[in-house]
Amino acid sequence: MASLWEYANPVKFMRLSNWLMPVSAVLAAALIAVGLYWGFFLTPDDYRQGATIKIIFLHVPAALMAINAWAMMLVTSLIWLIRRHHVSALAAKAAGPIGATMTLIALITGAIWGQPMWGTWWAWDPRLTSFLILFLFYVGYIALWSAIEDPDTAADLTAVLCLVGSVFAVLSRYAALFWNQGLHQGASLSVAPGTRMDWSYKGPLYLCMIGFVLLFVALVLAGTRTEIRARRSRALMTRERARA
Amino acid sequence: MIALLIRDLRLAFRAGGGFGLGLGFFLILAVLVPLGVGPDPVTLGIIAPGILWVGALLACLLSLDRLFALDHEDGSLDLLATSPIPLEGVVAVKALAHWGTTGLPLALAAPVLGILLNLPGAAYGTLMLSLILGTPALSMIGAFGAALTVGLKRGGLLLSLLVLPMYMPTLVFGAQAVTRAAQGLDPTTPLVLLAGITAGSIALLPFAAAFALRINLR
Amino acid sequence: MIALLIRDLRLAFRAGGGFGLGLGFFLILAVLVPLGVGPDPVTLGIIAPGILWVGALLACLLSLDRLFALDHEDGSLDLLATSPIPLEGVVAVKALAHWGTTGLPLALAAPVLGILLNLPGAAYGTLMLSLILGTPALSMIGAFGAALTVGLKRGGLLLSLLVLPMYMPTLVFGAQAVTRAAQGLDPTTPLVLLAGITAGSIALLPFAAAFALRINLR
Amino acid sequence: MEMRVTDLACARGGLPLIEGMSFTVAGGEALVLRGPNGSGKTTLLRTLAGLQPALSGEISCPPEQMTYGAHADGLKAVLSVAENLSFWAAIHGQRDIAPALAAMNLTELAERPAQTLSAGQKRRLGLARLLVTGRWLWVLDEPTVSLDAASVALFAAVVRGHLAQGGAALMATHIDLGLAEARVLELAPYKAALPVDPGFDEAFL
Amino acid sequence: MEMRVTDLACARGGLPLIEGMSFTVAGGEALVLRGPNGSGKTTLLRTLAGLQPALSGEISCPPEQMTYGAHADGLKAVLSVAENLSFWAAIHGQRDIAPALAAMNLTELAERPAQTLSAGQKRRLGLARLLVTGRWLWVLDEPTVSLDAASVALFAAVVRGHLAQGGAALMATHIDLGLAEARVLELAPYKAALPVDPGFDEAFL
Amino acid sequence: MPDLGTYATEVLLAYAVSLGLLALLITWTWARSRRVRRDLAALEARVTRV
Ligand code: HEM
Ligand SMILES: Nc1ncnc2c1ncn2[C@@H]1O[C@H](COP(=O)(O)OP(=O)(O)OP(=O)(O)O)[C@@H](O)[C@H]1O
Ligand SMILES: Nc1ncnc2c1ncn2[C@@H]1O[C@H](COP(=O)(O)OP(=O)(O)OP(=O)(O)O)[C@@H](O)[C@H]1O
Ligand SMILES: [Mg+2]
Ligand SMILES: [Mg+2]
Repeated sequence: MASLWEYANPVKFMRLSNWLMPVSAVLAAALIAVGLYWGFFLTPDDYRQGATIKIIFLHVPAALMAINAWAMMLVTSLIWLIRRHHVSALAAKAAGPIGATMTLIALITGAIWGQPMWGTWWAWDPRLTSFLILFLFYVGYIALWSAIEDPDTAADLTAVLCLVGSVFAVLSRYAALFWNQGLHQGASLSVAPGTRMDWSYKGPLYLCMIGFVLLFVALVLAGTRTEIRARRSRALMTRERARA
Repeated sequence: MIALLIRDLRLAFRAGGGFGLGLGFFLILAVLVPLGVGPDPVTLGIIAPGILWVGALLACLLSLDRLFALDHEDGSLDLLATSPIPLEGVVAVKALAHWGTTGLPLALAAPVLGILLNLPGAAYGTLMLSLILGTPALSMIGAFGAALTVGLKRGGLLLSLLVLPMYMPTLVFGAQAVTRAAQGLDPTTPLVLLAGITAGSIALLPFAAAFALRINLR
Repeated sequence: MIALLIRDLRLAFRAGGGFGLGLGFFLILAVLVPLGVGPDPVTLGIIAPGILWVGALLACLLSLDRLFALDHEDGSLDLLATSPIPLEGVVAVKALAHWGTTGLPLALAAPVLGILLNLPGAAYGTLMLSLILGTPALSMIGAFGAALTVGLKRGGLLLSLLVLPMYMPTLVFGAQAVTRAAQGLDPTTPLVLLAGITAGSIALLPFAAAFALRINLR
Repeated sequence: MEMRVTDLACARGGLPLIEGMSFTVAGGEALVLRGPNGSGKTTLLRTLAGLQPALSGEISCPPEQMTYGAHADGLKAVLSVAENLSFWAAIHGQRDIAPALAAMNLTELAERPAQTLSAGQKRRLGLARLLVTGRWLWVLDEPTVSLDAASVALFAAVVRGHLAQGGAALMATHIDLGLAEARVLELAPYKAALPVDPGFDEAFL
Repeated sequence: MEMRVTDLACARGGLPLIEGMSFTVAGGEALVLRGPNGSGKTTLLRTLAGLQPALSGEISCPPEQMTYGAHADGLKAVLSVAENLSFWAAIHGQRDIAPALAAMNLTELAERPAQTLSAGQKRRLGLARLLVTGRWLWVLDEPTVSLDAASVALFAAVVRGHLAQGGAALMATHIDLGLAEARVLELAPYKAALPVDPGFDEAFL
Repeated sequence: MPDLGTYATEVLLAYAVSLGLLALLITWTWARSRRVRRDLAALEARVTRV
C-alpha cells in the first residue's frame, strides 16, 4: 500500500477528496436525516425530561464533534510542524470554523435544554464552562489565522497556538471541575453494559453521531479543497505581480 | 541577560513609570467595581477574591501588548535575535521584567485593595501568596501571546483574545484559594495547583514563545 | 472627514478585525468574572449590571491607546495636522470610528453576556439603551486621554490612569440605570444624566483633545 | 505666490538653534537647505509647517499653503498603495491619484499593501502624496533617503514639473538631488548664539 | 576569516528575488552591494544574518559571527546615548563604550536621551553599536542614510579601522560611501527568473 | 407532528437553531468554495494565456 503521506500532495489530495467529499456528504445527510426523523417523530418522551430528551440527538453529536474537531486540528498542526505538509495546515485551518460552529451548537442546545431542566439558560457548570472556554479557543484560533497575511507564518503560529492551547484547554477542564461540582449529566453512553439508555434513544443518537462525524469529514474536505485553491490563487497572483 | 533585564526594568520605570501605572490600574479597578456594583459590604466581601484576581489579570494584560512590540518596531528585536543571547533567554528575561514591574507590585499592594473591597481578614495572607505564586504564570503566558501577535498592527486586542482563555486555570485556582481562605477552609490544594501551572509555564512556554518570535521575524 | 472615517474603520477591520476583538474582550470578561467570583447565580445577578458596565469600559479602554499613537508613530498625525481638516474634526471623527468599532458592537452584544451573568430579565432593554447612550462618552473621553498621552512611549497605562477617573460618572450612571431596571425601578433619571454627559463630552472634548494634540506635536 | 521668512528664530528642546534667518521662496523656485546633522533643518521645516511655534520672526505664508514631508512617510501598513494615496487625496479634496502613481512609478505596485514595500518603494509612495495635496509649497525633509539613482531622477522630474506649474519647494538634504537649478541655502550662518543668561527672569533663559 | 556564499537563493513575500548568488568576503575586505529599490538587498542581508531562511544555497559563516545593521537602529527613546550603547555592549559581552562614542563623535551627546537626537545623530548612534559587538563581519543596510558629509567620512574611517583589524563589511547602499577600496557587487545579474509553474504541487508556486 | 407537551418551544427552538447554524455553515462553505473556485479558474486562464 502506498504511504499515507502521498495525500499530503495537493494534487493527490484533490483527486481523493473529489470523490470522498461528495460520498461522505451524501452519507452524512442520509444518516442525520434518518436519525433526526427517528429521534424527533418516533421516540417516546422521557419519563423525567419529557420531550426535551429529543434535544439530545443534536446536543451530544455536536458536543462530540466540537471536541474531536479540536483533536483533529491538534494532529494536523503537529503534522504541519514536523513534516511541513501544506495540506495538513490547510486542513487545520478549514476545521476551525467547523469546530467553532459545532461548539456553538452544543452550547446553544445545552442552554435551551437548561431552561426547562435547570430553570436557567446558563449555569456555571464545569462542562458548560469548559465548553465556553473551548469556544473562545476556537475564536482566538480563527482570529489568528485571519490576522496574519503570510500563509506559512499563519500556519506556523496557529499551529503553536493549537498545541499550547490544547494543554490549557485540558487544564481548564480540570480547573472547572475543581471550581464547581456542577449539574450536568455524566457520560452514560460510555458505560456500554447495563446502560441506562433505551435503544429507542440510543439508535437515533448513534445514527446522528455517525452522521455528524461524516458531516464533519465532508465539510473539512470541502474546506481544505477551498483553502488549497485559495492558496494556489495567491501563488498565481504573486507570480503575476512578479511578471509585471 | 542581566543587561537585558536591567534595560527592561529601566525602560519600565523611565517611560512614565510602568510599575506605578500597573498599580494605578489595579487600584482604580478596585474603586470602579464598588461604584458599578453598589456599596453593599456583604456582596463586596463575597466577590472580593474574584475581583482582585480578575483585576490583577487585567492589569497584567494591559501592559502585555508592548512586551515585544516596542522592540519589534524600533528594530531591537532583529538585533536581539542576532545577538549571542538565545531567543528563549530573551523571552524569559522579558517575562521576568514584566513580572517584576506588574505582578510583584500588584501582589504587594493587593492587601490594601482587599480593604477597599471588604475582603475577610483571614484571606489576606493567601491573597498575597496566591498572587506571588500565580502572577509569574500570567506574565509567561502573556509573553507567549505577545510573541504570537508581535508582527500585527493592533495586535493588542487579538492578544487579549488569545491569552484570556489561557489565563482561565490560573484565575480559577488563584481565586479559589483566596475564597477558601476567606471562608476559613484550607487553600493548600489550589495553591499547589497554581504553583504547578507557574512551574510548567516557565519550563515550557519560553520555547514556544521563542519559536513564535522567530517565525514573526522572518 | 468622511475619508478619514472610512480609513479608520477600514484599518480597524483590516487589522485583524478591530471590532470582533472588542467584542471578544467583553465576552471574555463576562466569562472570567464568574470564574473568579464563583458560580452562585444570585450573587452574579446582583453584580451583573456593574460588571457589564465595567467590562464595556475596559473594552473601550484597551483599544484607546492606539487611537492616535499609531498615527503619531508613522507620521500621519503630523500630516493630518497640516491638512485642510481642522484637528478638532480629526479628533471627533476618530472618536466616532472608535465608537463604531467598539461601543456600538458592545452595546448590541451586551444582552447575550447578560445571560451569562444572570442579569434579571427586566433589565435587558435598559442595558442596551444605557450602553448606546453612554459609550460615545467613553470614546470621546478616551480620545481626550489618548491625545494627552500620545507622545509618550508606554502611554497605555498612563492613559488608563488618566481616563478611568473621568469615566467614573458615566460608569456610575450607566450601572445605576441598569441596576434600577433590574430591581424594577424607574431608570429614567440616570439615563438622562448619561445622555447629558455624552452630549457635553461631544460638544466640548474635541477642542480640548485637539489642543492637547497640538501641544504634543510640537 | 511667495513665502517670505523674516528674521526667524527657532528652538528645539528649549535651546535656540537658528536665529536671524531671512529668505524668500517664490513660485517656480526650489531652495535646498544644507547643514550638518543636528544643525536644525528639521526644526526649521517643522516651524515653517506650523507644527511648532517660532521663537520670533515672521513667516508670510500660512501653513495651509504648504505641505510637509517629514522623515516618516505616514503610511498605513495594512492599506494598499492606492488606498494610502487616495486617503491623502480625499483629505485634500482631490480625486485622481493615477497621475501621482504614474509620476512616482508606483502604478504596478498600486494594489500592494504598504507593508510589503521595500524602503525605497515606501519612500516613493510618501513622495507621491505631495502630488495629491494640491498645495503650492512643498516643505521636504530629506526626501530622497533610501531612493536609488533612478528614483532620485524621477523625484527631480516631479519637482521640476511642480516648479513649472508655479509651485515651489524647500528641501533639506545631505545628498545631491540632481536639481542643478535649485538655490542652496546654508544653515551655518544662522546658527543661534548661546543666549546670554538673563538671570532669574520671566523667560527663565 | 571568510564568508563564502554559494549559489544562494532568497525570497520575500513568497517570491524568489535572488538566485544563483555566489561571492566571498574575506577579513580586511569591504563589499558594497548595489541594486535598485526593491531588488532584494534587504532580503539578502536578512538572509545572511539568519533572520530568514534561504531558499537554497550555502552560507559558510554562521550568523553568530556577523552583526546586522538594519534600516531601523534599535534605539530606545527614553534611554540616553550612553545607556543605549552600554546595553548592546553588555549583550555582546563588551564593556568599554568610550572608543565607540568617540569614533562616531557622540561623546558630547552621551547623556542625551535618544529621543532628542536629530535623524543623523540617531544614525551615528546606530552605527556606534557596531563597534561594541566585537563581531568581525558587519552586514549593513544603507548605513549612511541621513548622515551629513562629515559623518559619512567618520563612518568610512570607522569601517577602514575595522578592516585594518581583520574585520569585513558587507554594505547595501545607494550613495557613495567614500570607501574607494571597497569592491562593488551588483545585484542585477542575480535577479531570480520567474520559477516555472510546477502546477498544483506541494510548493504551490 | 409529535406532541411535544409543555416543552414544545424549547425543543423546536433547539432544532431550529442547530439546523439553522448547520445550514449557515454549509452555505458558507459552499459559497466560499464556489467563489474561490471561480477566482482560481479566472486566474489560471489569465496567467496561462500570457
Ligand atoms: C450550554 C450548555 C451545555 C453544554 C456546553 C453541554 C455539553 C455537553 C457535552 C460536551 C456532552 C458530551 C459529554 C460526553 O459525551 O461525555 C454533553 C452530553 C450531554 N448533555 Fe450536555 N451540555 C450542556 C447543557 C446540557 C443540559 C442543560 C442538559 C440537560 C439537562 C444536558 C444533557 C446532556 C446529556 C443527557 C448528555 C449525554 C450524556 C451522556 O449520556 O453521555 N446538557 N453535553
Ligand atoms: N526633542 C528634542 N529635545 C531636545 N533637543 C532636540 C530634540 N529634538 C532634536 N533636538 C536637538 O536639536 C538639534 C536640531 O535637531 P534637528 O532634528 O532639527 O536637526 P537636523 O538639522 O534635522 O539634523 P539631521 O540632518 O540629523 O536630521 C539637534 O542637536 C538635536 O539634538
Ligand atoms: N513583507 C513583504 N511581503 C511581500 N513582498 C515584500 C515584502 N517585503 C518586501 N517585499 C518585496 O520584496 C522586494 C525586495 O524587497 P527588499 O526590501 O529586499 O528590497 P531592497 O533591495 O532592500 O530595496 P530598497 O533599496 O528600497 O530598500 C521588493 O519588491 C518588495 O516590494
Ligand atoms: Mg532632520
Ligand atoms: Mg532595503
